[in-house]
Amino acid sequence: MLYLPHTDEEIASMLQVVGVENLDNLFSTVPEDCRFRGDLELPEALSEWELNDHMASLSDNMAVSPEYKVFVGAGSYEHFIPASASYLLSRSEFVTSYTPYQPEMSQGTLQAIYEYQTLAARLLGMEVATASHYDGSTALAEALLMAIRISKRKKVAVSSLIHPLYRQVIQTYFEPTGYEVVELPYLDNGLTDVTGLDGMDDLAAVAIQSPNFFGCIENLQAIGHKAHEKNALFVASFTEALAYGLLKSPGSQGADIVGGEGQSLGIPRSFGGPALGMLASTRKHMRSLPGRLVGKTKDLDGKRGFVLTLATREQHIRREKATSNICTNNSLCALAAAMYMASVGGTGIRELARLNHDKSEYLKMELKKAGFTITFDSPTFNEFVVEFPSGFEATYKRLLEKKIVAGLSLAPYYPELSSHYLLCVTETRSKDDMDALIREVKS
Amino acid sequence: MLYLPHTDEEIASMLQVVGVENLDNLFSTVPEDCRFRGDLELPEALSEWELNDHMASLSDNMAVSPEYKVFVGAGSYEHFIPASASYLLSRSEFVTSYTPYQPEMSQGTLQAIYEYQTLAARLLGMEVATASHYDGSTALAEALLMAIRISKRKKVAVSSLIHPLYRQVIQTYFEPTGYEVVELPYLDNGLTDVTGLDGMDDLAAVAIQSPNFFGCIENLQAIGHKAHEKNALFVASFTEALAYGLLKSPGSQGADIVGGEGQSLGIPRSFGGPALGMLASTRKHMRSLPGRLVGKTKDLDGKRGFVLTLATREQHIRREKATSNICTNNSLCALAAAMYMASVGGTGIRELARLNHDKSEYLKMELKKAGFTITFDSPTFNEFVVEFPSGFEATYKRLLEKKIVAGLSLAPYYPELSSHYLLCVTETRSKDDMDALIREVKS
Amino acid sequence: MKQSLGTTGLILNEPLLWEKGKRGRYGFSIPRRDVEPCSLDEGLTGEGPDFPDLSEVDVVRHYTRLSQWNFGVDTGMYPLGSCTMKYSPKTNEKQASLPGFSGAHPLAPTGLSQGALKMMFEFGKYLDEITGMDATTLQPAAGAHGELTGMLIIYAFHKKQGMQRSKIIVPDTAHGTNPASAALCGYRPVPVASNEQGILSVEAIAEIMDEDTAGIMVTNPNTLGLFEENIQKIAEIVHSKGGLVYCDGANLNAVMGVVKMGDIGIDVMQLNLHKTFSTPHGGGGPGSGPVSVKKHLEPFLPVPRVVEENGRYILAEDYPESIGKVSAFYGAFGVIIKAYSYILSMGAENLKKASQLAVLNANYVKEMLKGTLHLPYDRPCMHECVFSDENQAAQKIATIDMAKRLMDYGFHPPTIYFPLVVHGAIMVEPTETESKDDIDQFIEAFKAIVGEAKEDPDILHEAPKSCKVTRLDEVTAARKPCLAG
Amino acid sequence: MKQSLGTTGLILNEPLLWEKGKRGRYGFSIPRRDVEPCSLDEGLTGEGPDFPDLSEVDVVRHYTRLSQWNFGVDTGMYPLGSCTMKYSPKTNEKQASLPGFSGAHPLAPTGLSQGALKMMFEFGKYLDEITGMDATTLQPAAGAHGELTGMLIIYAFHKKQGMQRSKIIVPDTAHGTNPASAALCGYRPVPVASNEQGILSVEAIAEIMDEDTAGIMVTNPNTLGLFEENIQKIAEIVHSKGGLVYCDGANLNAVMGVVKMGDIGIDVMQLNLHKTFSTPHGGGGPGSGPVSVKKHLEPFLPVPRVVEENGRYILAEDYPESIGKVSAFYGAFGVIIKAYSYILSMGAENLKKASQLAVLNANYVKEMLKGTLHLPYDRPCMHECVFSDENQAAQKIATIDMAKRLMDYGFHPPTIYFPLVVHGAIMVEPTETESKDDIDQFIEAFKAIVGEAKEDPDILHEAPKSCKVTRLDEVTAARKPCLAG
Ligand SMILES: Cc1ncc(COP(=O)(O)O)c(C=O)c1O
Ligand SMILES: Cc1ncc(COP(=O)(O)O)c(C=O)c1O
Repeated sequence: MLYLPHTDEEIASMLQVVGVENLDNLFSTVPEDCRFRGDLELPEALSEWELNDHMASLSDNMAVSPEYKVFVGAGSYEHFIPASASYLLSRSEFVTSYTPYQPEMSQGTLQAIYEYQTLAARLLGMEVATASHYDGSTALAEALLMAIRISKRKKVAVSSLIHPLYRQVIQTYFEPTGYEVVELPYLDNGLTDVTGLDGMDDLAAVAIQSPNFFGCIENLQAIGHKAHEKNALFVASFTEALAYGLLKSPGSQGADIVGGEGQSLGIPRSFGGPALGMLASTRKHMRSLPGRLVGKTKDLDGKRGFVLTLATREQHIRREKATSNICTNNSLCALAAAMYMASVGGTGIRELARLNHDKSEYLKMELKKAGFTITFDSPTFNEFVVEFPSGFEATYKRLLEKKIVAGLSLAPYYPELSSHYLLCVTETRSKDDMDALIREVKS
Repeated sequence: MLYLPHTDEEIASMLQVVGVENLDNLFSTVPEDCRFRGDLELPEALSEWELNDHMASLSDNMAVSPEYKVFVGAGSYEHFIPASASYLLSRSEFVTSYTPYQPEMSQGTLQAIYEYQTLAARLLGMEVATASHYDGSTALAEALLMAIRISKRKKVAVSSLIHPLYRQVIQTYFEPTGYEVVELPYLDNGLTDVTGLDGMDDLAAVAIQSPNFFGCIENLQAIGHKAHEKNALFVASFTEALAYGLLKSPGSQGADIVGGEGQSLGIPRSFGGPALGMLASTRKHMRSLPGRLVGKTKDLDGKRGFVLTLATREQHIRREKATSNICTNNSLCALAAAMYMASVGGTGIRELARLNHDKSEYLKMELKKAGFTITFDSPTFNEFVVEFPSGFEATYKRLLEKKIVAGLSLAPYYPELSSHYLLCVTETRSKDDMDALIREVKS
Repeated sequence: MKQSLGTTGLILNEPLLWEKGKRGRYGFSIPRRDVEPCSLDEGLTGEGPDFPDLSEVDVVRHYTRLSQWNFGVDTGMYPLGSCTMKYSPKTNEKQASLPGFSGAHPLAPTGLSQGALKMMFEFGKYLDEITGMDATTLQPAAGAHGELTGMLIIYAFHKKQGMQRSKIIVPDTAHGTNPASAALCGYRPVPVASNEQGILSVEAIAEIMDEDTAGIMVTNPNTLGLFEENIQKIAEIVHSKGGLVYCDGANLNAVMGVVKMGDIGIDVMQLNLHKTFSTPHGGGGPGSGPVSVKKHLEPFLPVPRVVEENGRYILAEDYPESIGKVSAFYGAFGVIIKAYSYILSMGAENLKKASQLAVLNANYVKEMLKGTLHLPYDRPCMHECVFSDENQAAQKIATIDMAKRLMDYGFHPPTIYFPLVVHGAIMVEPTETESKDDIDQFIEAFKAIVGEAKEDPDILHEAPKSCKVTRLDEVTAARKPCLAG
Repeated sequence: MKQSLGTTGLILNEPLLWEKGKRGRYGFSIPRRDVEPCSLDEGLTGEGPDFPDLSEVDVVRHYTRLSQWNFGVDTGMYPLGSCTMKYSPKTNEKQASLPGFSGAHPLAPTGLSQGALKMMFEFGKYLDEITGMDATTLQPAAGAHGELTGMLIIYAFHKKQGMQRSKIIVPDTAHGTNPASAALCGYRPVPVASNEQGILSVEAIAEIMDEDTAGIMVTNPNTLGLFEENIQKIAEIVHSKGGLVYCDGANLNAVMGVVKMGDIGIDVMQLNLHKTFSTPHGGGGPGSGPVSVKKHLEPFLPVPRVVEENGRYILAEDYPESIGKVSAFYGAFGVIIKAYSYILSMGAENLKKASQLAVLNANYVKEMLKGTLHLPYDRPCMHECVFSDENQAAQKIATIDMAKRLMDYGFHPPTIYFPLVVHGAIMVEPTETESKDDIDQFIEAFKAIVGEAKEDPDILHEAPKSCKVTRLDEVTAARKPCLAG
């Protein structure tokens, strides 16, 4: 067996040192009635080559881009990933190390994550970003819990245009806590209706996603003002990190905490995970942040180096009083994002974001021309909602046969929008792809 | 442009240092009538993403294993390559370095190639192996030239069962030299007929491939004796290096020089190249070897280290008097082979070679049972010749449509064997594949 | 002793990303623009982030150099206790990057994703079988996330029983994530001390278990590397008071095919795929922390669940008692592929053998080093063993000094100062993928270091000497945090 | 000066493969046996090779550790003159490993290999265009192999003319492969000295060119980094005597889109794809050395040739005057894919810009270092410049000392002691993929070293100090060769 290096002789000599007769006897401290004496019922071991065949057959049983033209975003975006980043990310010094508890032999990870934190903070316009969280939904849930800890209040107002699945996660996290979540409705223009805030008191936080689930760009600054007037923390969220290549950053609009998803930054969709929870705050709140943080320091010789820091917030020191239970986070995804941000650069991310915007505008315009209604008229980034005629399900299926996935039906998430679809266009969709979509939905 | 890091400002400041006005003026020493003043007519530059599409479409326009069941070897063999070896081979410290002229910062390549030389020598039963040559054909051609240099004779006897394409390369290399190549015919049993040697004089070398092009295992020892009786050097060749996991090595059978192809050792077929020319000799002849050699030595502190050595044989020192003109060789292919040999190990290579043999025997037996004639009755390793009925071309085409490549027609190489096919079965062909082949050729 | 494994060689300094680059360089191929530019309200657009502009070669060199300052399992032995730093087979990386997997959109119609759903369905079944539990969710993204999921399930269970409870028992040897996860769920962790044998006594549990206690979180084998021998009795007590038994399964690597947690009284547990099932640790994740439950807790599992219907796989949402969702989508799918590949490569027999060899390796280290280092619990251990620095106290050498010195010898240090019940703990988990040769080298190195502690303690105090940096000032880092450049 | 690029860090010692392992370990997954064992004549079977048995983790660590003792372009600047160590784009590696390419059998029916054949066909056309030649063979496996192929073509040409010639002119600045390739073809290389400007004078050629001389091998730009300004006149002379002009195109990186060799009198030339066209150097290959010829030499090109027929591609063998074959199959196909990808990524404009920037970089280095180092030919250079150690003679510092010391500063040394016409040559070829920042660091390092030469020459004599090994004893290595373990 490739992964078990012991030869029979080695086992024998080691058993002798240990002083037991055979491998089974190593488990003498396991009471007999705790022992499982059968054989696990698992498929017979495959050779590497059988595994290749088996996995290829599973993978071939998937219908994915580029063969399929998938016009779905909704929290998982198709963006190009440079071959250079994929190669670098495969280097086993990064892949096979663990949390850098021993900084002297982990400076590679540590500097890289410090750089990630910095670029993430710059992207979001914040002062401090954590090393990573599981995904956008848990980052946002933790952001809200953080706001509750800081404000010592127990109620949060959450836009109904935050990704519905994120709201479900928040719900799950909040269920046993006794904290309250109030949902803010949305307006006809596809933006959050924050007028209700006026009547709410004791809010720990107001949470808004921008671009929101409908792809519309929220007026963060105005909402931030409103939140601050209520002495609530302003929590911004996002699912499409690339948008900030073009849009004003949440930090510049007054966000106190930002929690969202970084998958767009060089991480493959991979059926939704692993992803990258991004969490950032102002420096003022840094000691309330959940999750790992890398800080800059010096070694005994005065040389620059990096370490995990502010550990007194964390579970391994503070146990039940920690700011979070997180331990293993999504470090390699953060590294992927850092490599991506380093590769696109300031100039590139702007061009790329513009291209996303312009392409999705093209589709929006063509759909309009073709007679479809764009549900909300607020400006969008690379996603928008369109209303298709009733009975569109059949067309949708026909399109699937033509290998086009014509967006995501909003019915399961917003029953009132039952014939509305959320469409996404990134740089990976060509004009030809869009023209084909238009042709097909028209026919 | 990703690969051109210069910004316009940098170009300007550098031009100033150099003292020329613009990039064009850098070429002031190129006479005007040597200048090309047009634009190269090449396709418009592709983005990385367009390149991906373009290359994928070319690659998709290939019919290859595992979709196709290819029963062709003939100098290019399908063997499994562990994912671990592919990963290790991609590490850029190996990939992006060059010939280790500066040993202190190239110990990785140097130790690895020293290990390759050692494992190659052990595989072939020789004392010394070179760092690599281009492919089996050039290794063999160089082996023959080496024999000519050593013996100071001008004629070599070459088995007609040496790979026909190798013999063409030898022919090409020998054409301007005035050296003579005599071909030894073959016997009904698929082995080389060496009786003609008795009448030949002044032979520099006798060259035999085993397993030969028909897959038959030659009696190297007997031929070696005969060669030595004639005071000729005995040169052994091979196209299927894996055979020596099971068969007696050429060295153990008296070979003085061995030149052949190492592609089977973990190198993808890749349409025939890059490949791995393996060349080995007795220690006695080591200073006559063409090509790079790595040797063990010590550093100033007595620590073990490795260097390129015996450079006085080489073109960069000896110029026209060198033992070869080779400079860049196929180092990364040698590294791949070393990784492969290290991975399969002594125990594994034997099992694997046996499996190749046994599988091809299975197909041979089943073909016999199905009424086909196995042309030669000498023992074979993983290739053999079968006679198909005349008119088999149509069946062959039908099989292609079923994604089966039923061997290689010998007609272009041995016109007298026009309805005979060379079939190869490695560990990558399953019993099911073979049963399907039998079913189809029968029907 | 033979030549030390650790030595020094040329590596390159490398500035921070933004200390490099020039405005206008490209490290990313901008896709061709095939649509007209289209303006966006100026009020919405910002400056764009202040990222440096680098070329592809800048980026490649940056990370190539950084990687060389790191040490991974592929570099050498990494006996970090409680972390199961086993070798991650390379074929698993290959499988995870298959285009059908890496390119899959989570919200595509399920008809387009049958391969992924089948894989997840089968993988859940495999985990059921290995744990002896009845159903598994793959949604939790790491061990601690699994713990939280487990706590939420326990909470939902008690809620359904009609009475919520306020406490949960957590042994003093527990990993920090256990009390933290319990607290996230509003439970007050009640500590319980392990006995002089390093395990939980039935009496201690009997004493504190009551009807306001939701249950117990046991790590089994525990973080001292010892099997909780009284687990069945403890489970009985907990169950008799209406509580549930949660098992932190992070240490499952010791007992695959040897103990089925479902058979010994466990109601709910998490597995750490990045430990037991060989997925790489990625410098601190991504991991994956599936949660397996017994039948009575199945209704509470997160949604959606993968269900088979006539040979097709669907994502079923209709579980009214479900706790809801703990991840936006279905968990760390890309990690799960690797664990799935691992199980298929190993099969039942090799999984069991892996556990046996993991335990053999740990006991071997324990026996070979127990004269050299103080061994607080001198009993047969499971997959790891815990020493302390007590023997070195006289030389004023602490665990940290030996740990740092191990680096110079070419080893990643063990986990140190955990579990908290052992003062100056040195927790060694070799894992089964270390050969006897490698372990012998480690033992030799440790003995040499203990020798140095006596003869030349300053070598240890000043260690490491071989790394790119010497010991780092963690105190200032925390006092005056600089978290971004 | 700022912090030096070079420093030291932890790396691991690693024994030779056969000093590791244990009989019975597996590092390879033995495929399932689905047929019966079948015996083979005992007289034919041997013992099997004496390879060590290693596990996958053994193998992975072995090569991971070894890799860390190496320095590549991805690590840092590698200004090895005459070798064009430019950055190799990562996308090219990806393309070459596409399954349709890596899994292609060379002797499969051509109908199954249209993608590969199309690629080769187009690539040949691109090279024709870049060189200004009429036809190209991709068969030669490296530059020297291309030279040999070119010599064979020249031989075949003269043979067809009815009269073979015995000599060929080879300038003293030529790479060693040139005379060696000529000699393999039976030609006697006739050396000719370059003039005081470092290039060939018309007179020198006129003097020696005669009708027993097959032609001339010119490297252009030559190995001093200088353009052979008289090339057209020289070609005229050679042609007038019935000779042919061979161009060693290894230095084409200087003149893409600037000079077409086919326009300036060249009859036949080789290109080094692993230099000009960015394919990685692989620690010494594989390379690829296509040969391009003018119309009159096309009949002699190796077979088979890829030919288009009604949109299908075939392998045509029917060229009776062909020299035959120089490789078993079609050359280094896997390397060619990378060069093809590179050309497609660059396009005409960027290829020309690459040459311009390569020349700019070299001239910049020349200007910046010429006060520091002696510059034998103080003229505008092409893609590389050649210094010598003359200025350091007083301090008894030789080229090798400065080269070794560069390692400590984190740079691969330039090519040294070549070309032979410059005593103590230091041949710097930065290539266009080095940014000004990187080059400035290199210049600074060189200046610092020249400073050290004056102040503390021993630092240089003892260099390198940062690498895994200090200077190696090459003399003993050659005297008592130990070539296998
Ligand atoms: C015993 C134990 N429990 C739980 C955890 C937490 O797992 P994770 O880091 O995946 O969240 C760990 C991780 O180190 C552990 O060792
Ligand atoms: C000028 C010149 N010609 C020819 C060659 C030989 O090319 P190769 O090493 O690919 O055989 C080289 C290689 O260094 C070279 O620099």
